[in-house]
Amino acid sequence: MADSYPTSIVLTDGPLDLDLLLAQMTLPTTGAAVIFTGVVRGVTWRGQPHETFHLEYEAYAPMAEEKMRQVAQEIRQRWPEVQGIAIVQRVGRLDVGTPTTVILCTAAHRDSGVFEAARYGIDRLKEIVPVWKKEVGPQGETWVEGHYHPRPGE
Amino acid sequence: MADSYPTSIVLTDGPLDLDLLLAQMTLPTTGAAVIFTGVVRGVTWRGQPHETFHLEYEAYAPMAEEKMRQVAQEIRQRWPEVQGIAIVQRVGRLDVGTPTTVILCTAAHRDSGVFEAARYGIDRLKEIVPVWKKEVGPQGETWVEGHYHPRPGE
Amino acid sequence: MNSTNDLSFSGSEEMNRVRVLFFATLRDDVGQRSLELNLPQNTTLAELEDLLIGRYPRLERMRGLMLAAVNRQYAAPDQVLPKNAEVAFFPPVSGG
Amino acid sequence: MNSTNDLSFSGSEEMNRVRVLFFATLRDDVGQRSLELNLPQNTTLAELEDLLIGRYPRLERMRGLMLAAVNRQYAAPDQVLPKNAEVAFFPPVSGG
Repeated sequence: MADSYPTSIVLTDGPLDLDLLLAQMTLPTTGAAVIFTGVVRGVTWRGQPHETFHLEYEAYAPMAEEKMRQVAQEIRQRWPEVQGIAIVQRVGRLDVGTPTTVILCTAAHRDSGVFEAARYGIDRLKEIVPVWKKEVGPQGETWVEGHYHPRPGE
Repeated sequence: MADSYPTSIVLTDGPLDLDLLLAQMTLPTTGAAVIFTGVVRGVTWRGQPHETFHLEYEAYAPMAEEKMRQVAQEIRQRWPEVQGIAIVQRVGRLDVGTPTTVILCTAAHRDSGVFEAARYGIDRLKEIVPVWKKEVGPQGETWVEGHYHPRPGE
Repeated sequence: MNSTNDLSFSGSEEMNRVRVLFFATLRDDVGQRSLELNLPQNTTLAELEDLLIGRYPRLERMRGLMLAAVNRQYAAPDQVLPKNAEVAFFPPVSGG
Repeated sequence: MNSTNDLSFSGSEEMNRVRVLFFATLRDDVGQRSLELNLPQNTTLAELEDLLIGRYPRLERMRGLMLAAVNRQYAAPDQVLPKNAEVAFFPPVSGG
């Protein structure tokens, strides 16, 4: 069954189309979908409050695509009822208010793990997918650095 | 602050536009969004397995809009960090694969309750918003009946 | 109880004209979407429900199961219907 | 250690040509996106990291903090670099 479930892994510098992504991940047995999207924040209050003009995303593309695929596989192992999985990461310059990433999971029912799977997906993407962002704001340019150190083979 | 947060309550017989809804609920301080959508299932395995050709949704429109607004208010009480809330319910004939409902919540960060709020929103919509669906399939037409009995004033 | 839309118990009281709506299976059971009824003052929601089940026996199966809203709020059986109330009866909701 | 791209310890062994990639802050520190290096057989990832820090002192601040992938998999410091490996160094990721 899971062999026929669609997986879409996209690293792109083009805009997102949530309705199209949802349609692509919808099977005849699909009754529920959860979509997480990250958005470029212009004003941040948590931590060191600051303003952002735009973000510049950079990826180690071939590895990023492999790791996005791995995140999808990890979701399938943990939530076998999840049907379609789309993971999208935008790269390049992204202005305030722009969606940057999408984790989309479909299933027959809303209690089939779609919420948990989408949450897991974005958490893992931020741990192991080699993508970095530089914030450009009134104080100049600052690379954002993560904190997670993947284990060998992870 | 919460007074300036956008709320969109839509009962419609027209198609959904997730990208537009997301843009409408995105503030300069928004960094994350969770979107739940229900989808018309053509093939159901849980319970009594059956096939569906399409669904026909009916609403008690003015009360449905009031109750959708109430669901949004309940979300705001429980997750004060949630920023934009859009609740959309489609009515009329909806074919297999079509999104039927949307609960969209935005916040500054993904750990601000957006996942929990969207889940709560769809659960509550299915409890208190006066909308009913009739399944049309090979066995004819069947009204789907819910199970929840709201308390007076709920 | 007569079979017209004037469901008064007595002719001496001032009447309350209420609008009654039916949805989903209850609309199918009743065969129409809405009724205008003249009810005695101080009629309760439970009394209206009894009147309707008497008039539309197919509603009997939903006794105690149907939901009711008075002026678009879920209401208790002992609620007295306010003047010109909009009263809706329907099965447990199944949207989403 | 010489300053050319031939970082061999000895001239007698067969060499392993590896491609080294830098991303984000590490690319800024090194000043270029990629290098081609001839390394002795059986060079480990940790040895390559030491070589690079020696050659690009600005990398020193990231010693023990930078992540490394060998052929697009996160790798342990004692991993021996396979022939024609693609080795990438970068800070902890910050996508999403």
